[in-house]
Amino acid sequence: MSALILISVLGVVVLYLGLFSGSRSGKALLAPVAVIGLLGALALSITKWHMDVPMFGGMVQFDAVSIAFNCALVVITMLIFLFGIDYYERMTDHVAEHYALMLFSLVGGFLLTSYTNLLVLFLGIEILSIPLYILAGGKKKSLRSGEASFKYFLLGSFATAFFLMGIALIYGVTASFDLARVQEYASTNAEHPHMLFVLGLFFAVVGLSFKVAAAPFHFWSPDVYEGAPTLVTAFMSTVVKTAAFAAFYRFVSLTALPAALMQALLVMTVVTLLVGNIVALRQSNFKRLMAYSSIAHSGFLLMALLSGSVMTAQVLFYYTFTYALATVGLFIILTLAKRAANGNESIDIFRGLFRANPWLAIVTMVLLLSLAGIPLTAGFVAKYQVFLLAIGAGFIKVSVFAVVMALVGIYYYVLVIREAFTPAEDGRSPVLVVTPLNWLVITLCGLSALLFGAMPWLVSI
Amino acid sequence: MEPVVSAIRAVPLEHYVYLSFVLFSIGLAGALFRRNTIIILMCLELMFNSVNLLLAAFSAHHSDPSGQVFVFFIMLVAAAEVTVGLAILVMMKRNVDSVDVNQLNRLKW
Amino acid sequence: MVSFDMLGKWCWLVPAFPLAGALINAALRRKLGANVAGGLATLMTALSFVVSALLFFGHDPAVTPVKVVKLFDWIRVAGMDIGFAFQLDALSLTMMMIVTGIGTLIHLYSVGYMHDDKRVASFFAMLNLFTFAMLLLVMGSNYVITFIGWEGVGLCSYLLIGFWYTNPEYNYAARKAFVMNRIGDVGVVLALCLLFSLFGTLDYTSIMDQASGFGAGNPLIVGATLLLFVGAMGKSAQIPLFTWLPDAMAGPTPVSALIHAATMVTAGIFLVVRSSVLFELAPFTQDVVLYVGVGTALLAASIGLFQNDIKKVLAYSTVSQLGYMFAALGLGAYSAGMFHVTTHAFFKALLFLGAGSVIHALGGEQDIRKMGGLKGVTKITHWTFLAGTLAISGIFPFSGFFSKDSILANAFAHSPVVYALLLLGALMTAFYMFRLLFLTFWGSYRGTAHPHESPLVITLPLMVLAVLSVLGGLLNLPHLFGGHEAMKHYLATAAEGIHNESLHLSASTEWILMGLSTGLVVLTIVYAYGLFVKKTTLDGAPAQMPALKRLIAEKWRIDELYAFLFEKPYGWLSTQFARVGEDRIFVPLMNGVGNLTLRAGKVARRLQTGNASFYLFAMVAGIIVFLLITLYGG
Amino acid sequence: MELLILLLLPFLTATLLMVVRPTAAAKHIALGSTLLSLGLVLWLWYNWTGTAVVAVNADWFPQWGMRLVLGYDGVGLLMLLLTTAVFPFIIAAGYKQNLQHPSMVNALLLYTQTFLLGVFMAQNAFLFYICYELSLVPLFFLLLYWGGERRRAITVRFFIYTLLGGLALLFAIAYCVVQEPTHNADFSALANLALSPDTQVWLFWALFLAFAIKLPMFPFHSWQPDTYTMAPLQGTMVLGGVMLKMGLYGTLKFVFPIVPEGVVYWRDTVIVLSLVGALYAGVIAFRQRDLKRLVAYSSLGHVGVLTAGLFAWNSYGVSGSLYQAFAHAVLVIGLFYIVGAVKDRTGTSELGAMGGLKLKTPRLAALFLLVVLNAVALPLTQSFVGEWLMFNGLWQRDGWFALLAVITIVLGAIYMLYAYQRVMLGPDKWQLEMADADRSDHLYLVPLIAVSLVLGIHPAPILDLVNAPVQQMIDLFTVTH
Amino acid sequence: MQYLFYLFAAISILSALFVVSAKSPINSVIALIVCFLSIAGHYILLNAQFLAMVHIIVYTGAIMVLFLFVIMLLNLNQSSEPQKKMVTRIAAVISGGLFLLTLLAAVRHGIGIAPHNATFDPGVGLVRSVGMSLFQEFLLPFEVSSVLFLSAMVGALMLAKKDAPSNAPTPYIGSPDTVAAMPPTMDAPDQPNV
Repeated sequence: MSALILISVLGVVVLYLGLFSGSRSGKALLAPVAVIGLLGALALSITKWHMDVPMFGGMVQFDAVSIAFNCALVVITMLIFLFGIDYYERMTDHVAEHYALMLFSLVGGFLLTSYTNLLVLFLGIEILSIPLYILAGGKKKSLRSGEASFKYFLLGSFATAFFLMGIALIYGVTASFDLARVQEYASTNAEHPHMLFVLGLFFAVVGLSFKVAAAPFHFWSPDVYEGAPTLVTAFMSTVVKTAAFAAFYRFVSLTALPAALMQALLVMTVVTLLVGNIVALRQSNFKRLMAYSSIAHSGFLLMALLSGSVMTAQVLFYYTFTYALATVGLFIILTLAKRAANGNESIDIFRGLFRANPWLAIVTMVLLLSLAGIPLTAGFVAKYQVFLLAIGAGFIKVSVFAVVMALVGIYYYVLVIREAFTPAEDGRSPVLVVTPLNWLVITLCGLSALLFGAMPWLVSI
Repeated sequence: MEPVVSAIRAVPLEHYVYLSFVLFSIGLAGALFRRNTIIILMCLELMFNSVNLLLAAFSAHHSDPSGQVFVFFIMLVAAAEVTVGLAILVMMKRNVDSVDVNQLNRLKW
Repeated sequence: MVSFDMLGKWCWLVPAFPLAGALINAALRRKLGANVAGGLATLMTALSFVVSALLFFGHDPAVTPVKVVKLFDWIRVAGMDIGFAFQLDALSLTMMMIVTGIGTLIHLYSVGYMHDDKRVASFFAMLNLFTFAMLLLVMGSNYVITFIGWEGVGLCSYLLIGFWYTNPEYNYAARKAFVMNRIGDVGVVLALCLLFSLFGTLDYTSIMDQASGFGAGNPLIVGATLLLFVGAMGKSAQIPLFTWLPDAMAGPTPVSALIHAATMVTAGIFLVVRSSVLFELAPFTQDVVLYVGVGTALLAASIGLFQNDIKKVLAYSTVSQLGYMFAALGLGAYSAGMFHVTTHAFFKALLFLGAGSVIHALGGEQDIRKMGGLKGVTKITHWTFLAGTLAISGIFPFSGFFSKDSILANAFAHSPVVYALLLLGALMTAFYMFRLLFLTFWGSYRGTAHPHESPLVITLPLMVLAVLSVLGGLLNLPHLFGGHEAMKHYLATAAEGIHNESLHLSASTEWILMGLSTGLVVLTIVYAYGLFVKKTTLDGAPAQMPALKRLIAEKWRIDELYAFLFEKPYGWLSTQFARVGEDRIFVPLMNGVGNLTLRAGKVARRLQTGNASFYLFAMVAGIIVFLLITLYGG
Repeated sequence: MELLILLLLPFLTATLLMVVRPTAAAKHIALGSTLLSLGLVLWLWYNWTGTAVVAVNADWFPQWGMRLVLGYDGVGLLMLLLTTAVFPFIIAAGYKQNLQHPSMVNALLLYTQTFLLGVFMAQNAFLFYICYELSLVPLFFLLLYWGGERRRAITVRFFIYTLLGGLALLFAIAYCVVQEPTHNADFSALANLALSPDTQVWLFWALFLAFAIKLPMFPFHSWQPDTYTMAPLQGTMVLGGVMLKMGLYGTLKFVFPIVPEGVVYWRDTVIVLSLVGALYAGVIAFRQRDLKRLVAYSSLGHVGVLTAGLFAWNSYGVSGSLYQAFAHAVLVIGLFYIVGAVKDRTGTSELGAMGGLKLKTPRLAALFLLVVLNAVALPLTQSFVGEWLMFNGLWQRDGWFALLAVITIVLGAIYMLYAYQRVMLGPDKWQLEMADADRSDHLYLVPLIAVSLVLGIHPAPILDLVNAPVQQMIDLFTVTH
Repeated sequence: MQYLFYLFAAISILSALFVVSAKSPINSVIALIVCFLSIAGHYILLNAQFLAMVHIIVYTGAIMVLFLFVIMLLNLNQSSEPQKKMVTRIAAVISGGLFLLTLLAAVRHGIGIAPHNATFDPGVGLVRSVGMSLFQEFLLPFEVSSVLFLSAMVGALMLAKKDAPSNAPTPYIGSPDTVAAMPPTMDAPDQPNV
């Protein structure tokens, strides 16, 4: 809780600092302050590890799972901020706002990991999203940025409407927003739940599925990922995704979903896997590619989510965290390559990377392999665990399908690797400027992908 | 207070539910229907309000205040969203001199 | 005289010597001069001949009918133990004598014959290697060891046929020989598998013991023997696998003499005699053997009638003689068969070497139409060749007479028809052999080269072989002539089949038969004399011949037939598999799946139209669908 | 301990090469390391008591069955021997053809060796899988950088196709681990989870697909010829020499113990497919225009018989198949080396353009011939022993299988001798001067030939090695029936 | 008295329909206001006076004014909004209708929900009870929503504020992705300044 407060305050502080950010020094101050604050938040969350009690009259409860997720969120945000120092070097105005907004949406993330009341869930989602609507439009002069922002906003609030409808119906049946009560109701009449209750759960799930970009509610994500500033995209595809899945998990685990709804969700999983992987095959723009790949990963995560095993939280946490680390690293590398390629975002800007900067190329390979799920990387262990859960839950056909889709996935990651390791035709390979800090962050991501792959128990609740 | 009670009890809950469903659907249809983004935003507001109505009805039905509190929060959020939405709209209008949804198709495939 | 048992332990020396020779010659093939290499090779063969001779004469079948000398375990897995062991008994010893004895002579001959060749050392290496392999074949104490030799001789024959490797046709002939042998080997391998699954072992001795347990006509035994015979067909050039042997004449003449006349081609007969027990149990197979043998004898002889290449004539005669031997085996007259093997080894080797001497004398000329009148120049060659010819034609008292006669006698005992056919074959043999003799040595010289007699190193083997082919008959002199069929009784100790032989013909019948055949043969010779000495009639190109004769002269067009039936289709099949199977089916299938997925991606990404209201549509649609699933699907 | 050293030696050497990037010394270093590991394995062999060894046995991530278990039984030792014996030759093959960035090439090769060794000493399904997949990665780069034309496409295709099998295997492993009460993925544990026959019948393919593709077995072979032809010589050697043995070994380790019922159900199908494939490949090889491609198809043919022999599932078939695995490795290395040697001299591997090379290079011709003899399974060469055993094994299963299998040796004779003739014999087609096989060529080929002959005459060492595990397999069958 | 409910219901539905169908944005805004007012009426019927007040203040007072303001500001009142294609419009109506149908189908058997508190407490909707539960039970959300507002405020300012032409490095040649108008289907990369 204190971590949450700290972060909110931190946001305000950063905003104030923003007043002086006209001067370079003021701007240079922002990220360090934010990072230090986040470190503090991290410390606070960890120290509160065992305060596993309902707070604020059953509004939130920081149990182990939520704490773990919170820590993950904070760590990832820190990495992004560390890169931000370099990223916002070129940007003049609203830098402070960017940091502040990310922090605010982090607050939303915290709520999502720890809510025990539908109202908090709702507020969490909104607090997470609204700053992102703005951040997506962060590059005000860029048409694509604006478009991304608007699409995100439009579709987002549309989904919110459904989500609210869902909550309203749940309330109508259970006469409460307290998940404990909801669960009680669900368990008491599990065999014949009230039609409106099912309806309500369904709409709520729709809202959440939108947040995790599950097909067919995924349409926003490719456009938004592509249009938004790269850093924001990184933030969205990592922090937001993690938080959203935490929320989803909490919702599913706290309100036992009826079988019929499970069925629908399984179908949704299959569709998500299909769309994500198949469409990603033909992407030339790397950011879009990452968007689709993240959709695909949502598919795998949904599989784990639905398995409803005792290990689900653990697996989800491992998967999202390692996925986030890999993604952050890749987006940073992308930004660097993009600069070198003068603003071009397509895959072939990686060509000749190995010549230009072997280490970077190798890290890229590791990260991509991790996303692809090749052994010894974290991504592999993650996928393997997902399969175990799915098979354990008896989704044999679905997991067979998932296996095939994983193969498809490997294909487009391998294509990028191939680019990175084929020398450029004219022999002139891009010149990447890598500041030590970036190098550090990237290396961290790469090593963690290997480390967590080799020692999975390091990332466990 | 008796008349009030009788009045509230007189109108069956179903009718409130139906009404809010209808409003919701109208809003939804409108959101799909129109190209003018402003009006789409209005339709969203309409959908929110249908939910509000539903919540209020339920809260009255259960005579439990939390429903109304929730409505209160929804209003807050709606206000915030509209603010942001309109801001985005303004920015958009400034960039591409239009508020037509179909003009927004640079990002695709 | 060292005792047999003691010496027996050293029997591995017999193959070891030639192997050593082969290795040395191969290793130092660039260093050694022609004479050194040849001398070495000959010496090695001679040494192994000496050892075999010691063994042979030291061997007393009454005391030790069979001696198995095991060297080491070869293939041993659970349930299968194949030892690397040699078996010394009458049969193997006899064959060893033939192989090493004639081998030595031919090596000696080659020293002279191959003197001027650049790769003489390699030649002798291969020749030694062949001797080694052949010895393994005859000495092996189980089928697998025999099979080693079996394949080894095939390899050497391949190498030696293609010895002059710059000539594509020779290479083709070599490959043809090897492949056809391989086809036969399929039969052998399968037979071995079957026998192993039947007996749980492949040792000759234990199979002999267990065989009695099977009733006559047992289908499995029949199958096994048939498969074995397939192998024999390949190796011994029987119908349908005989076409390689005439082509094999591409090799140097000594090779033809040693491999394709005296030894290797008789391996088939050896195998059958080795397995005589089994064949005894399979009457059906015996009939097959008989008829294939007779057929081959006639077919080959008929082709031999009109051949003009001196070596081709001899080649076809070899095929037909082999046919005779198989006929004998088919009749159950194994001893007769082996006897004919022996005598045939003598006179056919002699004839080939003679032919080689002639070719050598004429500087490489092989067409008999360009020869003639050589008996004036090459006296020794002529006389020895004459001896050989008489022997093969079966004139008393030459060796061929006895061997062929015993076969004919058995044939008559079996059925007069077979007898008649074989007799016809004999007459044809006499005809084409004398045609060959007359056209080559008699009459007047029709060629251009300057013939000269070959050196002693070449003629010496001729003389030795001539003596053998004259006196060879004594080895198995029948009772009629006061002999007591020594060879038969000797071999009977080794081969069950021979033991069971019984020929019931009254002496008078035998006299008549002999008289008949001899008389007819003489008549044929006279006819040939009239045809080729009085007025030397030479065949022109086959084109002008009458149809039937032309067909025969063109070898019944069997090569063309095979080419049409097998070679072309196989090539076609190969290309089609590559073109259709790979390029049209499998690879496209693999790529197709991938491309399909990619295309699906191309299509699916169109869904992302970029139009926000469409996204709204999609969401609503999705919601409705999932709602329906939730409400009614679950 | 030795196993860890064995595993680390190539890995560290490779990393060293990666970091230091020597150009001249690279191949020497690599060769040294491979020879060392060979020595190590020989030492293991020398100390081999006949009982399976488990050297390392540690928990890793046990809750999902990921444990570090290293060890080897007879078969494993054979495979280790094979790998370490073959790799010096693979490295040495690099001496002749100087590729760019030798340190990279050798490093990648050594990485491959590491993971291959890992595969053969892993006693935990999971560990096995990891090494199995990882061994692909270095190869991927080897092919991608140093391959022939169309390498970009073919490499990715090969990678994906192989991974298809890999993922199927992963799925199967996951399935088994879930079924296993203690979630233990050790082979020992998986061996005695008794799945229901129906399950085994479908699970068989999930398990076998990976190996069927790796081998490759007939309908899954289509990646192989292109890849072999395109790959750089050393890559091809790795693929044909060692990689495909993983398929054999994996089948032995996974398929038979875990789904015996499935094997019983499918074995005839597999045998028929493999044999059909063998014949198919044998026929195709005859008319191939490219020597390397011809050898690729010949390897395909051999592998077909190999697989069939394994699935005959009796002592002859299995031990024959394992023996043949070794023989095939030796053979393939030799053949590909000769292909390379010929290409170095003539600058092409087009059969059409060849002929009469023997006139220029008699020694090379002789060596080639000796290798060919092994290829056509002539008795007293290694291949014969294996083939002979397999034929018997197949005969025990069904005479017709044996017939099909035996026919392959005829086809082998046809295309091998044809290839030999086209390249070496006939009138001289090359007016240019070219060097005969020199000392290094002899140093390379003579040992291979010697091995093939010695083991052909005295196969006992290998056969005794695999005797016990094979017996276990057979017992497995008798238990099942 | 419950006839009032149906009256309000009719009003709200009609006005909602008008919102959707009106040509000019202004008209829709007006219609929406009417709709909201009728909803406020519903609140009052439900005895939720406080809610009704807040509703009128927030929506009619704030949000709708904001809408009007923006419309004026951006001068969007040209009634000539390019209509969508007939197909899409029909599709829109159909999908809306379908959605409604599915919802109604779900509740076609009526909704027998027992009231949570059997005895109806008329004080529920009054400021007192609402305030109580808001500041006791729902304190946290109340506090947290400040963050929401803060970010919304910051964001709105940041986006809507017209920046001084920034001294960012000029986009590389051929980057069409600037403020300059451009063909709508342009698929151009982003500015290099990030």
